[in-house]
Amino acid sequence: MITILKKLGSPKWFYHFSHKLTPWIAFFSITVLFTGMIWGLLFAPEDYLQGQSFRIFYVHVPTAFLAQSIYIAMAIFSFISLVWRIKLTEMLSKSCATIGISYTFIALVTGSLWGAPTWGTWWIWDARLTSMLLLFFLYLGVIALHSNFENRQTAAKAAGILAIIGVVNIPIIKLSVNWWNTLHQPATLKFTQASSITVDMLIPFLICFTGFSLFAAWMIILKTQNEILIRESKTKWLKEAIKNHAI
Amino acid sequence: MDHNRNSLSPIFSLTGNNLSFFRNDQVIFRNISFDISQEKLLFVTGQNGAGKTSLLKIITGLQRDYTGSILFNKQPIHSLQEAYRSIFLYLGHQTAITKNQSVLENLQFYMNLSPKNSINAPKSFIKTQLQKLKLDHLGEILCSQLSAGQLRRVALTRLFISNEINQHRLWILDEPFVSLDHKGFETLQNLMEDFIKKGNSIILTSHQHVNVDAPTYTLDLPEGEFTRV
Amino acid sequence: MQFNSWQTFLLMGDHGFYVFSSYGVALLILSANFLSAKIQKRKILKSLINHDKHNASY
Amino acid sequence: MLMRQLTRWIYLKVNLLVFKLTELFRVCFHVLKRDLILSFTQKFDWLNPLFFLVLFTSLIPLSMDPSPENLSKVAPSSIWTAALLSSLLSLETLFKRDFEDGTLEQLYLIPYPTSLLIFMKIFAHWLSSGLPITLLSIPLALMLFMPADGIITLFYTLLIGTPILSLIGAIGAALALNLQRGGLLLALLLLPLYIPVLILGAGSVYAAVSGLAISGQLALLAAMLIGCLLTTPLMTMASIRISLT
Repeated sequence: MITILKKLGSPKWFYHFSHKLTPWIAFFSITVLFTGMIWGLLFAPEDYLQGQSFRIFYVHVPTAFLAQSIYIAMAIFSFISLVWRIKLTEMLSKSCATIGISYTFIALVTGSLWGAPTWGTWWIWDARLTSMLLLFFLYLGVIALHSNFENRQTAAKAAGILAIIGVVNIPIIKLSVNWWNTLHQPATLKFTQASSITVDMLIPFLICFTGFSLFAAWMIILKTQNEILIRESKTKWLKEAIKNHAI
Repeated sequence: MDHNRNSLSPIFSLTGNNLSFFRNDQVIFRNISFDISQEKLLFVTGQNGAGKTSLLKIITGLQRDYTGSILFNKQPIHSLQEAYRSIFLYLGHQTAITKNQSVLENLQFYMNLSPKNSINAPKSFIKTQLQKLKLDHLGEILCSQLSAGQLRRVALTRLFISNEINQHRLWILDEPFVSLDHKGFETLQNLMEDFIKKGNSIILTSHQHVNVDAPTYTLDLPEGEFTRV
Repeated sequence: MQFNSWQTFLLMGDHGFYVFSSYGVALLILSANFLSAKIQKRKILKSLINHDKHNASY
Repeated sequence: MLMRQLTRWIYLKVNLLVFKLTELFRVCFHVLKRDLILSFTQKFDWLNPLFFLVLFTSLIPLSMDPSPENLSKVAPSSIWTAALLSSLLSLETLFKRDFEDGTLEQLYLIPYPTSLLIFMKIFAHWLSSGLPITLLSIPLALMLFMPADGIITLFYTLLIGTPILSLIGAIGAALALNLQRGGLLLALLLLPLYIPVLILGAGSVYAAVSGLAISGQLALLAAMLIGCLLTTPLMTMASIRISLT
């Protein structure tokens, strides 16, 4: 099994495969994302409790959810590359970091923008937003490790170990943040689940969700291709590809 | 001259087959193979950056990020774990001497860490070994006050100890002769001869020429021809 | 269409500022990601080609 | 006949096991002894975190109205944050010196399980930094007018919490070994991982002060400690190997 994994995981195969795939992913992610957003903005019904500001739901919740799953994917990639020493998964885990931290940042900003009209303040120490902030710090740690080593291999390994520890810590952080929230109960309106999601709200949400995930996949592929260009620059197949402009 | 043959099983073989090693995605060496058994000296040669130290670290098992395999008595070294690590002594570029402890404490510490340390009077025993490189007057002095050359010789005294109580079967030495005067060079060479005659072997990298009358092999990096001298 | 006129759409029940800025921030960061990936790729290719030319000339 | 053979075989096996264990125990004892002597002889290694602890906690009253009811409201969080930051500060000395002179590499090459030896080094580091912090935090809690049962819980939570901080910190310290400005990066890496310990620790003290039961939180902390005890030495071993090569 390992040999197939190694062959399948060769950067050369991945580069050519993803090179053919990118136009499709690009097209689909942009169209799906825009239909979702326009649907959410124009056609979805307003929420009886929060009015129009509920439309931020279609951006905040997908990005918050994807930020966490991208971190988990990054940890899985690092685990594979540390245990079976496959180079491709090392690069995949590095490229997950940038899109992951951008989604966390979007989730944080939209969270506070959504909260502002309902609470009157920009930031509230509520369980979900705080664990999102901590996820942001976890991402910062991984990116800092990736960029602080001269040797890219040791950098990827060190960041991989931190990603694995981080993923183990995410449930623990969620648990302790929830407990901390109940202990010092700050008086807030629990805004996320307050209003029930009707069907015609669910469809734009699902479209937005797929749009964001396709976009994330697209970014990860682009970033991995760049990483392959850097790390495989000495190999023959890459030199030929550059020569006859197949890049 | 009867050498007390090493109590461990006399025969041992250490083979590396088509080892290749990459650092920072650059090829350091590719498809290197070597095969040494007891009573042999392996001389690893090559310019700086040809991967000599990396090869030694691969043999010790510290560096695991390489392709190919290393077998000790026909068994991969990673499956042997502690059994393999009790066989060899590795002296790298760093002297591995703690600055805030005296010379005796340092050497005593390393003796305590090895399985074979049934020495009744450890202090006087270490003192006699220190004499061999003319360090016996430094026993109680803090290592932070020693010069680089003296520190090197304190590290090399561990070889004398290892030879005296047959601690190891294999020495893996990275540039052991650096900053040694002519007299020290001589004593170390005789020590190596004595060690090899006892049925052990040495893997060595050095820029100086070493003539030890024992079957020597050279492994030139990065091409990797393995020739018998 | 939820809004009868362009005017009410822009006002968005006086939550317009929050809704549009959150959508704007999201789009801004997504395009920043895309652009940085493209620029990085161009930079790498240029350095690779110069590197090869540099070697080739020896 | 078979019974006699069986008992002799068991006797041999037990004998070998005891011999191996005493040998392992001897090696661990020597590693522990050396580390403790080294860290206690260098004055500033184990005093630095304590100075930082005292300094940090005396900053709190200076930066606010020091009336007893205000201070006691803030006491648990400031003492726990101070303990967390000073244990972070003390991590620098954990592997750095041995890494630079090569002893760490030799520890990897002796024929005994490396993760156990690394656990011994972390234990020695906790004895020379975590324990003094826990003991010193009691007089500091008095200084901040913390009520009596709060102080007892503070002592318990710190007693269980500081080993967790040292254990998780060991992984960060191992990763940041060959970085020049490792200290700053260490804080960035470790603080998100320290947060559950901080929440549970300080939260339990607040719960105890307001009379709630704290056995649940202490059990959680203890569970985290046991989890770290089992996994961290292995992770530290892997990260040191990355830094060594």
